[in-house]
Amino acid sequence: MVWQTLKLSLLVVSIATIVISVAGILLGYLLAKREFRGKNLLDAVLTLPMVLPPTVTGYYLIILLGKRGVLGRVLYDLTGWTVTFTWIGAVIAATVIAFPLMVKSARAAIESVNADYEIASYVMGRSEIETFFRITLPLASRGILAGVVLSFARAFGEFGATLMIAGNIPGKTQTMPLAIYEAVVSGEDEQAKWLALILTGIAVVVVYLTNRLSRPRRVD
Amino acid sequence: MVWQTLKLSLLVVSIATIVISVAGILLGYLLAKREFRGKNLLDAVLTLPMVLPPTVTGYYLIILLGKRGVLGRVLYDLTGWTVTFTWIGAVIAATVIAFPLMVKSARAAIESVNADYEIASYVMGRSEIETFFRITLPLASRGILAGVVLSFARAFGEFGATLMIAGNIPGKTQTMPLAIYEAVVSGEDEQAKWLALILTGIAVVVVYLTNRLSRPRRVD
Amino acid sequence: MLKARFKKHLGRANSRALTIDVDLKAAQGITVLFGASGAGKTTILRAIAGILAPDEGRIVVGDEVYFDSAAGIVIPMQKRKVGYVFQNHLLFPHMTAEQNVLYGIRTGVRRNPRERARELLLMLGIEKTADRLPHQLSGGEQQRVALARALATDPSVMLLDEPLSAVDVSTRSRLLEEIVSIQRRSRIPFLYVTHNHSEALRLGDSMMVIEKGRVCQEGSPMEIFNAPRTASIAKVVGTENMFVGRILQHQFEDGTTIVGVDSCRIAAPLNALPVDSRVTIGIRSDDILVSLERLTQISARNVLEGVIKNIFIDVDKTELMVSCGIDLKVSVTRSAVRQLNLKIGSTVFLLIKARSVHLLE
Amino acid sequence: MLKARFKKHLGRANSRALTIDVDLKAAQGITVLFGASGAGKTTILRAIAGILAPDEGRIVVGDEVYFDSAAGIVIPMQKRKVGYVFQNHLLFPHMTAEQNVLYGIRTGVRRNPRERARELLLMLGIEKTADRLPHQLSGGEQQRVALARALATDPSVMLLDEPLSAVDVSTRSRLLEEIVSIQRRSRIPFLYVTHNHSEALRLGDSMMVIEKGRVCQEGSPMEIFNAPRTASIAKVVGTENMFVGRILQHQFEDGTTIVGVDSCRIAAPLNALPVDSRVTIGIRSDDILVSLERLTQISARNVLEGVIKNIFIDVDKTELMVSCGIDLKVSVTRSAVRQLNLKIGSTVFLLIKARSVHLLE
Amino acid sequence: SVSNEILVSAAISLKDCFEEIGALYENETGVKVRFNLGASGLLQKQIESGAPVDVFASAAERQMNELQSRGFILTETRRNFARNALVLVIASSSELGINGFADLIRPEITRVSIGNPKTVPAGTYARQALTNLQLWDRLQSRLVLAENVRQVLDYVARGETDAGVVYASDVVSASGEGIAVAAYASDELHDPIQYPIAVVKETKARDNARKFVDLTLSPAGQSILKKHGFLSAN
Ligand SMILES: Nc1ncnc2c1ncn2[C@@H]1O[C@H](COP(=O)(O)OP(=O)(O)OP(=O)(O)O)[C@@H](O)[C@H]1O
Ligand SMILES: Nc1ncnc2c1ncn2[C@@H]1O[C@H](COP(=O)(O)OP(=O)(O)OP(=O)(O)O)[C@@H](O)[C@H]1O
Ligand SMILES: [Mg+2]
Ligand SMILES: [Mg+2]
Repeated sequence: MVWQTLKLSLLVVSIATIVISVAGILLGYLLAKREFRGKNLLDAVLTLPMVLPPTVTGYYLIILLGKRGVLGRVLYDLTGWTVTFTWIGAVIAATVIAFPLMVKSARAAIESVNADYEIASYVMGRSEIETFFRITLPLASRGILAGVVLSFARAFGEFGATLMIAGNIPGKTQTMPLAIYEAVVSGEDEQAKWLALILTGIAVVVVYLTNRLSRPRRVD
Repeated sequence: MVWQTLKLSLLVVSIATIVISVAGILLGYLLAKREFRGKNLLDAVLTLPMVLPPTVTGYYLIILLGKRGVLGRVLYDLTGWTVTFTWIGAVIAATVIAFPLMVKSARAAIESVNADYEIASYVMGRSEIETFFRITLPLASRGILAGVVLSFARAFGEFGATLMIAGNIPGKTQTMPLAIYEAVVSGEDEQAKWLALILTGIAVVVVYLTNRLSRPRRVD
Repeated sequence: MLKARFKKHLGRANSRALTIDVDLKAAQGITVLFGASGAGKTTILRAIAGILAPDEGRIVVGDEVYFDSAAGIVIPMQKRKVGYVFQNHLLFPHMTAEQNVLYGIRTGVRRNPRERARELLLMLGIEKTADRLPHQLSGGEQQRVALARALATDPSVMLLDEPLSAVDVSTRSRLLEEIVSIQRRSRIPFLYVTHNHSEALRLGDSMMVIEKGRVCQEGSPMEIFNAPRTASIAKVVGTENMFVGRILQHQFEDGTTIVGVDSCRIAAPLNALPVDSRVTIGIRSDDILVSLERLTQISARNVLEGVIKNIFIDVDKTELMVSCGIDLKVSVTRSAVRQLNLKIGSTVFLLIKARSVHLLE
Repeated sequence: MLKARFKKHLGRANSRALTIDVDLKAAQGITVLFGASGAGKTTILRAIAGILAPDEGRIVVGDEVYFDSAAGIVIPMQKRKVGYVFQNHLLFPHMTAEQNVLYGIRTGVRRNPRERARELLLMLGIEKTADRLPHQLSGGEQQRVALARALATDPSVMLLDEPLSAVDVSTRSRLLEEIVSIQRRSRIPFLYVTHNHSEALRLGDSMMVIEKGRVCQEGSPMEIFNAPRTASIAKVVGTENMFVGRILQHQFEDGTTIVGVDSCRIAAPLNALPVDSRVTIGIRSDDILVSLERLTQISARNVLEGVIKNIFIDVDKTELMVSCGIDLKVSVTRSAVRQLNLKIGSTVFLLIKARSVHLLE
Repeated sequence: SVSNEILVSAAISLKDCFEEIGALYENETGVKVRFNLGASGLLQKQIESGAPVDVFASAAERQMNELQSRGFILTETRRNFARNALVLVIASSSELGINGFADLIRPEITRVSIGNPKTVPAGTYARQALTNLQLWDRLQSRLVLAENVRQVLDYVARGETDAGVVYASDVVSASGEGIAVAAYASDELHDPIQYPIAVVKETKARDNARKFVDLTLSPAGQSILKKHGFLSAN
């Protein structure tokens, strides 16, 4: 049971982290480099999922994506499929909740890169995409990696919104944090401790490895 | 009532954000600049409050700080005062939950600063503290400000751990997210919507203003 | 062929730092941009590369229009084929020297880019630094990597902003030859910014002096160094003797104009300025000959008697300060000092051809 | 007084880039560090400033021990009173020019720091840039701000790493005088890194040539430029004529040693090397005199007949390439060219004093 | 707590009626009452950790039993002040024709939500009822466990689940929008749904706390509870 929960948690968090990283870096880049009206407002609005209690965010997600939701209805009418109570719902919830972390971190990291290097790359005839991957991203890597780690941690621990949209179907959509919460509230302290230990253990290992990864190559 | 809740929320989040910022920047600096055994492990462990469900974090906080807690007992024996069910408890909860955001962001931002500038400052006879405030901090300001904004948002929205340690006592320890939670759970949808609107409105304004603040002075 | 004619205001509207207003043509060959610090040389290069958009004007390289404010054309920098050695190098800090150079090689252009990169590093004498990151390189090594990277780009126009300012004389001398030979082979215009006379002379097929954002003199380097048109150009190019005087008389039969500077009468080439106008004249210290006797059978129009007040001994020239009513710097070889037994206090005669006296605007 | 004796290995253990191993003393006055790019000049300054800890050795300034590996003393850079003009400027990008200079002024030292900052900016001719951020400054302006900032620090030792490489000749000339006068007033040791001969000559009370991390020659700049001790020093300091030859005979009565280079016999100062040893000799182009007649009543030990193969005209010197068995570069003034009517193909006699022929190691 | 103020930790489902009873209490005694509302399990944990609570009102007996057995409440003050009934709810727009619990096993029914039996009292009772109806095992794959009753109602009202099991009082308080009661579970199917209340042992306002407990049991208190859909204690 624990194993299944863990497997699901890892699946959900892996996909969510990848989605968040890709989309977050992209959006962070646009916010850092492009000027458009309402840019800072957009940035501010993007942090909302952090401010609202996850349950409330989850509630809004249902309103949007549920079987009778604004988008969910269209999807259901077309395919007969709905995202609620599926592990994909858990991925969506985790993604939405942790996304602001990535966008903010990526934007700040990209804005901190000395633009002269990007200019030098352009002058050498390199496209914006190539410059982004070979110059901007490596030079912003510290901040971006911090964002990835934060998003990972947040997504890994997410359960309020997840619970709402993915439901708690034992063995199907129950993630680790949910299991821990359940154990704590129902007074199964031993179980809770064990689960928490596993969860934090995994998180610590992942974060630790990422940290090592981002350590500057020692040069003198 | 709403006004009081809001006032409390703002008080809690202000203090928490200040504490988080100061302590987080300091710790981020130490992690960035000092070498010591288990540094990256410490960094990893510090992200834990993000991974555990806030309620669980709150539960552990109570075990630590409650009247019968490891630390709380000492405090109680000495002063007859306990942190549970006080607004200070809410500050502690928000601080603990949002702290990792600041530490990670600050560490990454500080590590991204070209150390040559700090060296130049030292060579000019400036102390580490002076160099930190006048060189490192301004040059890392983007990433650090992103961390502050994220921490603010997270602290502002925090309710799981707060509920546990500070309780949900209207007019005393009930913050905005708790009020929203309460309204949602007890089916007061109208009330919930209004509260959510106020909460998000304030968050958007604060984040927006911070964004404007951190905008580079346009120079050509 | 590069044609650039544009205006650009720098600084805030209320406190203009500088207005660039140039019209320059650079043919195939090396065109030197010479000018004091802050004259606007880098800004001109940046506009050509597209890093900075002029307020108005037109920039054409070959038959490609890079910029045309009238036609609304602004080709982005990625599309301009410009090689650029930045004044502050701008080596990518996360790439080794070799990777930096490789990055300069346009994808698909070379069959074996690694070989080309190695070749360039070897040519510039920094092959040993190939695997080092920029912060592990010395200043001169960094500069050479930047040069290699720019040379790697196979551009339509090459912009070099003081590319050899940080290397030693002997390396510089070798690299100057390499730069010339690369230019000759590539047959594209090189714009070369420098503060160094001998670089200008050795490289420059032509030269432009930039002053306060404008091209204020154009010609071959030798021409300009010999005959700077204004006092400030003279200062920039280093004409040592400059005086303000008045036109005393025109000697039409002689083809000379006599200029009075303090108590001295100096013959200059004939000009059309009214008598009594104030003029500035410049005399290069190198154009003055020293003799111990008052020579008369000589073509030099000016023979001034004076006393040596000081002797400056420098590795590549020895300078005398001779007082003859006015103080003149005179450049001589050390052997001449020995042969003529020149000492402080010696009386000497200075011979200056009229043609060596330049009227400056 | 600065005394620095230390070793420092650069690069990874398995692929040493360079080992610095120096023992240098710099008295009050300006000591020039001269050397090819990559010789280790910057690294030496960094070690003195405390940016880099030597592997072993001892560094003392005045009576303060900055570093002593034996005694385990490592004074942190904050506590060393060092003024440093960094080769890459390192202006703080978030501070204006004036703020950068103000930052250099140690707190509490000056009564009116703002005035002092303005004064320095004015002295360096960049007062107008006071309110600009570094990225709004030209390369030369940035360099001058860096210089002003270092001068502002009131240090016990001043380290200047090519502080004038990016400014024009006329500004440089003025600033050299300022630097000298500041040094004279402050009475502290200045270590001045440069690649430029005339800077070295005009500033250097003494000079050290750095080669591969070692001090390979010490003396006054003039001494070293005139008599470089090894071929590689000669190359760095720019001795134009170098030949490999063999000792033919020692003429004890004359005080000369005859060196054979190809078919030429050249008289050099007497030395103790065995006959037939291979030696390298160097002759500065400036030390050769040109005559149209074969002079005999002259002190020069070497009179070589040759033909002018080429004439290079440069702004500050004209060089002849004369073939007389060996090819010699000869420096003459332009007036001499005119007076003697020197042309390619002319036959000339070169006069070289034995003392001007340097045996290089 | 200060002597003229008491703090009542109450299950969040009691919010509305306790606020009314609280107003009454303040009128009668002049003592201020504050509420700390949350899930019963969390409230229990708070009390165990020494939170300064005077009165605890739980939505289920289990939490009270645990506190009692560990000596955190004054046993003699413990009372059951209300009961509740379990109902099967469906969306009022539902066309599945669900009329009773037995209908839940019909193949077209795909999702049924109940409270998480481990954390939500209503869920615990729902499990008992379904088990007794021999439905629990067969419904396993259709169950969606919610974290609170409100969530069950949301699911049902928004059509995410075909039916749900909640308390009768919840349907009243939820302003009933979009919800219809399909069936009541008879009392024998589950343990009595009792709402216990007790004074916390560490209270410093034992008398005032006692008065609050008494008030909930008084006719005035009971009528307020009844108004909100609860059943009387006995
Ligand atoms: N963004 C800017 N805002 C205000 N002034 C500027 C800006 N950029 C350049 N300037 C000013 O314009 C002038 C010309 O700058 P530029 O960099 O073109 O000079 P330069 O000729 O390259 O000088 P140097 O030889 O010192 O590199 C300088 O005085 C500089 O301070
Ligand atoms: N951290 C390092 N790792 C490896 N090699 C290094 C490192 N730092 C410097 N070097 C090498 O040591 C040599 C000396 O460097 P240094 O910067 O002292 O030279 P320099 O004399 O100042 O040269 P320049 O005149 O070009 O500035 C160079 O070849 C450089 O590549
Ligand atoms: Mg420039
Ligand atoms: Mg250097």
